[in-house]
Amino acid sequence: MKFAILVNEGPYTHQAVDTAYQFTKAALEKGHEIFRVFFYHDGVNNGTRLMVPPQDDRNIQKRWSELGEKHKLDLVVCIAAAQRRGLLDENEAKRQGKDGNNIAPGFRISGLGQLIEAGIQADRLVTFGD
Amino acid sequence: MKFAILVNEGPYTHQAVDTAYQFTKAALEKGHEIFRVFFYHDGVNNGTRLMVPPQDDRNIQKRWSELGEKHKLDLVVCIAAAQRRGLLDENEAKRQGKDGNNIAPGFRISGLGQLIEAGIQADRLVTFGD
Amino acid sequence: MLHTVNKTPYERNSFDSCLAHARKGDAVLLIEDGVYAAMKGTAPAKKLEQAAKAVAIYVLQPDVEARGIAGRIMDGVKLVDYAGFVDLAAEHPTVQAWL
Amino acid sequence: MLHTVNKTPYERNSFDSCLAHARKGDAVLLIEDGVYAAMKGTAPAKKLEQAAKAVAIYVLQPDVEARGIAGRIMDGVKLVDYAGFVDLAAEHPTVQAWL
Amino acid sequence: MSEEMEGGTVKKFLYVNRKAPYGTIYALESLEVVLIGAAFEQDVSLAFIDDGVYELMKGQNTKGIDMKNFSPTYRALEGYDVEKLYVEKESLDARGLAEADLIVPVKVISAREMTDLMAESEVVLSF
Amino acid sequence: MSEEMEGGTVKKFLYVNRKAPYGTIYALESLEVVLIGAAFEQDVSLAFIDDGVYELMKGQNTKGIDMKNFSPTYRALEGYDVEKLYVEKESLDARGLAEADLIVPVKVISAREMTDLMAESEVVLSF
Repeated sequence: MKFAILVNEGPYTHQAVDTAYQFTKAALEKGHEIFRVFFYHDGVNNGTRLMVPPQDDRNIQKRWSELGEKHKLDLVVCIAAAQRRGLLDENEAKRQGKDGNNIAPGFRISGLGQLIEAGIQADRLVTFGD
Repeated sequence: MKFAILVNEGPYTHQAVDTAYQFTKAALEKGHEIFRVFFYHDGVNNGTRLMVPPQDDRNIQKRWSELGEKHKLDLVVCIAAAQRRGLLDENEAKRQGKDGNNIAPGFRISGLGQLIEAGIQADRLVTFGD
Repeated sequence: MLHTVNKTPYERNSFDSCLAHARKGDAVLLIEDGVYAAMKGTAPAKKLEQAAKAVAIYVLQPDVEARGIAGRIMDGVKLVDYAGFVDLAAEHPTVQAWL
Repeated sequence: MLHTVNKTPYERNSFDSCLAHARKGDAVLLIEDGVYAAMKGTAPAKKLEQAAKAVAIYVLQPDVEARGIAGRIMDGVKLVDYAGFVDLAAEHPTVQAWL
Repeated sequence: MSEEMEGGTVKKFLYVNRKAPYGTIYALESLEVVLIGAAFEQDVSLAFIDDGVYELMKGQNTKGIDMKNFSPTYRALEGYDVEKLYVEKESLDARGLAEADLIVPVKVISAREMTDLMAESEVVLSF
Repeated sequence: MSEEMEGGTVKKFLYVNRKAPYGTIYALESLEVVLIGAAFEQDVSLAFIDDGVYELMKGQNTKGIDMKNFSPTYRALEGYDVEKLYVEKESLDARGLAEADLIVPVKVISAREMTDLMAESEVVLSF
């Protein structure tokens, strides 16, 4: 079955992110397809490569990036939500005249249409938020 | 009177940040002193210079930076909360082996002791959160 | 003590918990989504009416106006702006945010 | 439909709102802080007992264990792990998160 | 699902609004999804329950909080062919509100009808 | 306040815990403030009300959610001279909990006593 995942909250602050990750991992292990993971609202902050959690804690960004690489996941960060909150890739940084970017490997920035498309294409959309 | 301000939430997502700003501004206009504004939890994300809000919207980071410059405010971002969430200054980025930083002008990163000190030194600590 | 509440009494329990812990002479200031609690003719307004016998109730006017409920605030509740919020915080020895 | 609730019934109204909108044949899965609602002998558990006549109630076991309430879950509620959560989502045509 | 079918798929989308405006950004960012989603020509409904009914209040004036008043956008939805707005009666009643307080024409329905609307939807978006 | 007085100021700090652990990070990050704050030799009390009482539950096992179990840290507070932990009886009762369910010795007090404790505090930290 084809799942789409919507992540609405930021890393560490809300368990929503952890549950979304565990759900995604479990779905893959059961042989399901993950059509896309879409990061919206504060969820965009999952995609910053600048996070440095304590050494005895999980690294939420790395965990997504690694799961993404292993399973060729489409990890999409909403561009409008990301701009507001300061999550940029190289292109966006250039376009906005910013002197740096912070997106992590395996994430890409795109529009809200990607969320609607995920809702249409996937058999199930599962939302994790506050 | 000496006020200390505690901001617990991130920009745009929660109005807490806006109310904290309006309170701080009003206190300064009334001639009060702001001992410190301390950014904790997702509040650390107020201090990223990478945010690009829509043109018809307020720029929350700029607003803090400008108020800070005008009134010589001590805008302190909690280091532990910031590391988890990916808010770094140049020193921290170097120390952690990260290839970039995102802190905005006028903000500084420091420890939780700065919050306790604010509680001791200020006449009032006012908290804004979710 | 000045108490602040910033969520609706329908969504969260912070409004009820605040009222349960406010003492004679305290002030309660409703801000952000908390202001809906002071709307005339609602169940939370009845609770506020009860509380107002011992506690002073305020609402933040900019938040009231933003939400389209100006003119529908119950009697006995005082409207303040951000400067008034600062005054309240200065007048009371401590401020407790009900988060 | 599969409904998920992730907040305690004391803090928020999402639990009550979910139960008010669950239909015969639906499933409700309590996750994260939502699992406390299924603790034996509490008021929310009574509501769940009532709802369980028409709706299947599940709790996420890893969240139950994290919160130290394993062994205190009311009868009639099924424990599932993340794989079980995936199965529930697959079995029901839609999933609604009560945020 | 075949590629051919996917091209023309029309699903029943339901946006569930349960949160007051301004205190958090969810109501605004939900509306942004609705606007973008309108281009996809799906069967779209909006549900307003619990504090979500506050989003539709007439007379919002956000000057004092320095935020954008997005309530007029609900009136613009019709131009995007988003015309099915459902408001739960029980939620209005509990908050001392009536249909006349709302900025747009809506269909006021009971909690039971709202339950059916949810059950008939194929994609539920809640923020 | 004179410089001299500032140096030796001892204030009554109250940390108010109203949120369940793990679902959000507030309980954990509040505890981090308490630990750092202990070095400042202030008069510190911790209040657990509403869902905050869940933070102290015995038998927490976070292996399945891959998060750190920070409940043992409440037991370590004594070593930091943080010894005044107050739990509200009404909050325990409403959740079907008793003092025996908690991981540390606490003082169980009524809502009225909690109100007095809050009123007597000089700095209230709530997250």
